[in-house]
Amino acid sequence: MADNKKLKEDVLAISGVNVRKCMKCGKCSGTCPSYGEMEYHPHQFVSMVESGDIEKLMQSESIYKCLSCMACVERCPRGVEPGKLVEAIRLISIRRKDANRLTPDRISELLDEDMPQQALVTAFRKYTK
Amino acid sequence: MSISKEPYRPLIVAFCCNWCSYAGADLAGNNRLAYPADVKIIRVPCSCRVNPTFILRAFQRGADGVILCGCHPGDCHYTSGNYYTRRRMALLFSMLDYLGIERERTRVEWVSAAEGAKFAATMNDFCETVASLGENKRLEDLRCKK
Amino acid sequence: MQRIGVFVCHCGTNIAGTVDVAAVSEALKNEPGVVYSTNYQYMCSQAGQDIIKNAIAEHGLTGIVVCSCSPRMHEATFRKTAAAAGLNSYMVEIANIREQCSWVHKDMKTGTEKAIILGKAAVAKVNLNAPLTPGESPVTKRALVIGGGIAGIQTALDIADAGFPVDIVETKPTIGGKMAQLDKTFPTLDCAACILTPKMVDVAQNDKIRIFSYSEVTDVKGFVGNFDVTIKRRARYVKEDVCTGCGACTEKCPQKKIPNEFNLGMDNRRAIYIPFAQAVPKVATIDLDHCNMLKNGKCGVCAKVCAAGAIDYNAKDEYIEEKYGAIVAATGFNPISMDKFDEFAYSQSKDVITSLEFERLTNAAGPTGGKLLRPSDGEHPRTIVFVQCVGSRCDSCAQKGKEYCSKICCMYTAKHAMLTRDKYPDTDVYVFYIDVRTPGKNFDEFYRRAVEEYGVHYIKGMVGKVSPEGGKLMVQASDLIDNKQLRIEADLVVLAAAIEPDRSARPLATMLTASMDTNDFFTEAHPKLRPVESPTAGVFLSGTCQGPKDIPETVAQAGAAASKVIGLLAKDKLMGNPCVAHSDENMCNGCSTCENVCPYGAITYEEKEFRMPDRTTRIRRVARVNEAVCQGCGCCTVACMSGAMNLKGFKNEQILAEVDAICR
Amino acid sequence: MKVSYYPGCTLRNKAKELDRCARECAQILGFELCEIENWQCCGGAYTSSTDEIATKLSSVRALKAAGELDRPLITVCSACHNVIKRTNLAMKEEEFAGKVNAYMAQDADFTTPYGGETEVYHYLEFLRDKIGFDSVKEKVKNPLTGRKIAAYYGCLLLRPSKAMAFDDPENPTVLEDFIRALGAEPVIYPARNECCGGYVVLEDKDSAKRKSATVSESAKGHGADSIVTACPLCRYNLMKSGSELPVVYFTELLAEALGAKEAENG
Amino acid sequence: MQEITRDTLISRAKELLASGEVDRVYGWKRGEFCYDVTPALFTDAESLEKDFEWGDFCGANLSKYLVEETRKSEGKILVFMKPCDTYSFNQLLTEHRFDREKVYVIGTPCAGMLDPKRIRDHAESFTSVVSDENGVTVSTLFDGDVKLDRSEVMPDRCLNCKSKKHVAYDELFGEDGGTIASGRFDEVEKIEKMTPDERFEFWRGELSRCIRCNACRDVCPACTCEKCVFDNPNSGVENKAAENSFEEQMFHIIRAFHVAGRCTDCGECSRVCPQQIPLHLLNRKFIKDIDGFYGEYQAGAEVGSRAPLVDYTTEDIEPSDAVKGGDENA
Repeated sequence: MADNKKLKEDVLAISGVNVRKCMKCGKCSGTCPSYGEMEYHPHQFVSMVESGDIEKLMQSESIYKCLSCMACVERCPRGVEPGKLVEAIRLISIRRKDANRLTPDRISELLDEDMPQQALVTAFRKYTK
Repeated sequence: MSISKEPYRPLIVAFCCNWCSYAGADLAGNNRLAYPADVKIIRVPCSCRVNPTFILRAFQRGADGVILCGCHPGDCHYTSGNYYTRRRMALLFSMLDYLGIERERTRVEWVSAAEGAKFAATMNDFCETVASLGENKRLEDLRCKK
Repeated sequence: MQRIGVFVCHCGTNIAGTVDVAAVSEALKNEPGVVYSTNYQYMCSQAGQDIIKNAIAEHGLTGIVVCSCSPRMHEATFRKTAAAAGLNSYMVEIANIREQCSWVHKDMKTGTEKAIILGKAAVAKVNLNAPLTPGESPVTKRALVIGGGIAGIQTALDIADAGFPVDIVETKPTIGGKMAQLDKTFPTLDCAACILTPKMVDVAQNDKIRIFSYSEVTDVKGFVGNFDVTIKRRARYVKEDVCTGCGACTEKCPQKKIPNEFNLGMDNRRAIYIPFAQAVPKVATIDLDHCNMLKNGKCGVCAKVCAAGAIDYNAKDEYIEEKYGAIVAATGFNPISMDKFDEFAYSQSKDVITSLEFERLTNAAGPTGGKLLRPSDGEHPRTIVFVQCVGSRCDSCAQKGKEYCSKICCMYTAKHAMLTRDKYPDTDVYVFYIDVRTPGKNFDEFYRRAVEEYGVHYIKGMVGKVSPEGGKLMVQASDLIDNKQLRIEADLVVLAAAIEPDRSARPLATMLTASMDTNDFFTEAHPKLRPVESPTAGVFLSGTCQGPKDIPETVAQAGAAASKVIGLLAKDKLMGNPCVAHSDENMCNGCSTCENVCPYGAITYEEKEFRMPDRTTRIRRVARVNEAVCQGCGCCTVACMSGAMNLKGFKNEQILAEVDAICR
Repeated sequence: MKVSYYPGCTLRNKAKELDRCARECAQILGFELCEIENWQCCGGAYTSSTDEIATKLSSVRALKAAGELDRPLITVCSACHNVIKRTNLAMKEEEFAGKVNAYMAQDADFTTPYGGETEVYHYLEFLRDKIGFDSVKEKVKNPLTGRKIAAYYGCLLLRPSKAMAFDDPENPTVLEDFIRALGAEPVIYPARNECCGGYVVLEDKDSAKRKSATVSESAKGHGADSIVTACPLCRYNLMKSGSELPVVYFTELLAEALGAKEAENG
Repeated sequence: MQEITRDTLISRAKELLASGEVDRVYGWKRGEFCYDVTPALFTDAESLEKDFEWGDFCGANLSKYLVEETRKSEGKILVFMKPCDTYSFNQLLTEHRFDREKVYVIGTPCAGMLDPKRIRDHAESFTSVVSDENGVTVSTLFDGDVKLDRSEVMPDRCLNCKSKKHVAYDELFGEDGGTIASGRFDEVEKIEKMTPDERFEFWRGELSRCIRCNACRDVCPACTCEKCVFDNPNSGVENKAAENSFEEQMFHIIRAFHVAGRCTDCGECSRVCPQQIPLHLLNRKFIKDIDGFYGEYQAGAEVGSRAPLVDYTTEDIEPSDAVKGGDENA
């Protein structure tokens, strides 16, 4: 429980998001282009962070399905910015020891001829600490 | 000289216009927005009722800070009172500063009747600022101190 | 020396919870002038007031201090109490130990200390109080209603009904306002025009009511009972008293392609037009911006076809000045712009409309003759999606929309959905909602009927994006209950746009010196106890200019505002505020500095003869304050170098005494 | 007019055309892109977390370098632009800037702290606000008449709009106006501000393909004969979306219309 | 050009008296010493011949005396005014303090007055002073004649003269000058540039010398109140005892504030201060601020102008921004 509390504090601090502002309208989830691929949807990120249910989010593939497209951030009428929550939870997750999502040895299999460097550096920034 | 062990608390006199800022202070109360008890409010009909003499007198008698609150420019209940306040206090405060008196001890803030939160935040900030300056020594008249 | 009584109120635990009231009354006993000090549970109660009255009689009190809630709350109460006991009302001072003490401090010790100091300041002030008698001023028995929507209409009718003349100033060519644009009204579904237009006719026929349509207020001077108002009557280029409203001109005018604002631009009108069939006054108006004759002198068709000879191309704006005793603001609302919400594609598709546009689309007098047809292709929509809370309930940090709930959208959306299903049962209707808010008589029942009887699909969730695709509108939304993302192919999307005060309200408030909140709604004198009065005396509030409200509420408030106006106009004289400026002629320099800063022109000068100590006489110029005009701001008192000018009730000496008491 | 230029790493490799055309066209349009010395990769993505300093340093260094020359900083790649502009906004917050400057003080060449003073423009934004599309239009030699081009914004140019302050995030117009200035007809389609799938393509090709296919199909459905973009990754994703619609960089279009190639050749 | 001498003025005054145009003359009269010149009222030719003085020590600004004098009768008063005095004259007219019709103003030229204190710095025990374009010759009791440069012995207010232009007169002697871009704010700026502690010490040093003699107030042409707040027990600021420094600051702040926007910067306050407190630096601070905040304003430049403190614009500077200048550069 104490752990959960600390986790929640970290998520809130790292993201700078005030989850209490949420009025549970669901516009983020109405907006999200990756909704169908996510186990937990943007509005659930907000409510689960609020209730301290963060470990589940960290374990979920959902944090790697977010495209960081910022559409939820753009459209949230309450300025809650769910996308930043997802980012914070992903960061906390990959900052753990040996928890990097992406390791250099996997690169060669993922690359193809045309893929721009940009894809690589971005993925590293998002998936690796 | 006080030898009490209690931490120093400043004495703040706040002049509030009846229509906006006093109502804003009431709203802070309605919403239970806390600020230090150091602040003592004097109700005036309009910020333009505040004579520089009142401010100087407060300092003379030992106030550590004086804040003047009125309606936002353009929203004066009496149309233009706060515009005069703005000029008077701009000149007075500049003069006090010129005389070497800490400028942080005086302030004018526009607080509407809807801005309870701003009132409380302003008072918190002002108290903190004045408290960090410590006691008003430059302006007070020692004869008036018990 | 005064004999002062101090009365400390517990206000239940509101004060006593944080302030040791007994200690306060005890401490104040020793203040100069105090002869009696006590505390009681509720000073404002009858029993509490009796304690004060008895003490005044028993101890021969000449002044009282009540340590209680804000003077804005109960100063008037205690003044009346004092007066009832034979003490001058202005010998009462309030120490605000609730809003400005017990409610904002948590610690009993500091709370009590501060309460004592506030009490001391009030005692110090009362010691220098003097009995004051309010001056009197006459009342102009005529009211001005600004805004001719249902709020203004109802207020004007009620005032006129009591026998007082009323003028309505309306910026549009006709009265009627937003209600005239509505189709049906919730929750009874009677037609808006059927209940509004008879009232408009009543207004037109009432000989106590004058309508200044196509007009605006440009200046307000004076004060309660005695306002001087300048009204600009914009040139409509049609003589109002000659035009018969036959409409011949509006059919012959060659300028045909002007968006018709009454139908929100969904069809066109001519350059000379009558907004709608039941307009009041039913006279034509020429739109200066589009009339060829007015722009370049080439046309004149309307003058040729007007049998009555009502057209006057040389008309000019006119300014009229009128005196009023009371002014009612009834400036109404508008839906907000959808510019910042283009995820709903309002600017990208004609088939995304606002609810007010939907009203016109379903109105028999609307652009489609009441048939619900898509604006893009005139087809009957099979799937309609309603989106609620568009721009309402937005947090300020999102930097778009309004923070408040617009209040009427849940109900009108239920109405739209229900009517659509009723008339076109083959239509699928979805309503995306965050909450359905239906407090009001028969409101929730109405909403339930939409769901249960009419099969409207209410979905808790929000639309994320509307994409115009191949003549359809792809609506992507969330369903929070089913935890699904939906994609609905809709034909029509209706946005429940938030409402905001009309833009004319802000400059009007400045003219009236009436206060506004951060959303530009007029502030009421008291949110609960004086909801239809502005804090500015003589200015009253009717309808949505004070906050979002539906028609029944608006009409109720309009009537309430009227009753306040009638109460004011029924008086022959008004007791003024006795806390006015006063100049000591012996000290007055006659320098005119005070006159220069007085916002009311309350200060004049006279040459006065003074007897000098050596028995000679001198003539000096001295200031004189018109107490009926002075509003008591006190600006002059600071401008006055010699200190000749003082403010009764807030004298220099009194304020200095308060300062001293606080700093002691 | 000289402006500072931040090309970014992709423009050195896979997106050379984006860079080359940008430089050539600038010359024709009367401004010079002066590449910042020793620029470092922006990292490709802005990390919105409040506790990451290091990921912002390369952007701050670029911003500072431009600021010291008293020039605006121009980027062409949407991703670099997004990262640098958002970093610049973050640097206007005193607390954050304090931390970053404390970090930067370790740099050998550190002089004065940076507080977000440099103006950041996307190349398109610069054309619109500083050069003017009318002036661009005047310089067009080969108008792209008859072409129906779908503008693809994606996420990075527009969002978050508070930071990017680039265009209406839901109904942008800058690329369409750009296309019009070049003489072609812009195709307006609803998916133009949807995400292409972005960096997720590295891990989850299917997911990315679904997203990009939505975009290219929407563009095609609205009658486009090609798609224009400012982002190498968007271009890559759209090319892999299974659509035959050609995807070109906006600078390539510009170069074509201005006749930059001919100028070079002739 | 006719040279303006004492005789020129006296003969014109006599003419006006004789014609009945005026029945009194306000001028200056010599006291025991040459520098000991005071304002004086003359009603006949004889006393004019005897006592009327015009020269380097006629610094006293006569405008203030008109307030009281004009009330005494319906007759007209002749008054002599140097350029700077005319500003005070106009300011009093703006404030309706006397009837313009009752005054006949003769504008007199001014090359700058001399300051006895400064002369004493160069020449102790001086008996007489003669000045011309070439300088000042001071005769002393023990050291013979001392030749001095005029600028060495002018008071600050004349060194920083703001105007040689008469803004009010019925008759002008000599040629009129124009306004002068003086360095009168230099000293104010110097103080502004000090740290707050230095400023406080500077003013404590100056104001602690105040003996509260009220001379500054009594001579000030802007201080013409029927009853001064400092003499009024009900004003809350009445207090004559000089017991500590703040009391004096309070007096001087309030006094300066009362004349803010009305002070013409005539410098009389500093001239008469027996303790040599540079009181004009308080007034000039207000003038400088007013010019800076609200645009250049010269009190008395024209009759009927709206003083900055009885005027406003909706875009005025906020008090918090007003004190941002002259930062603590400690």
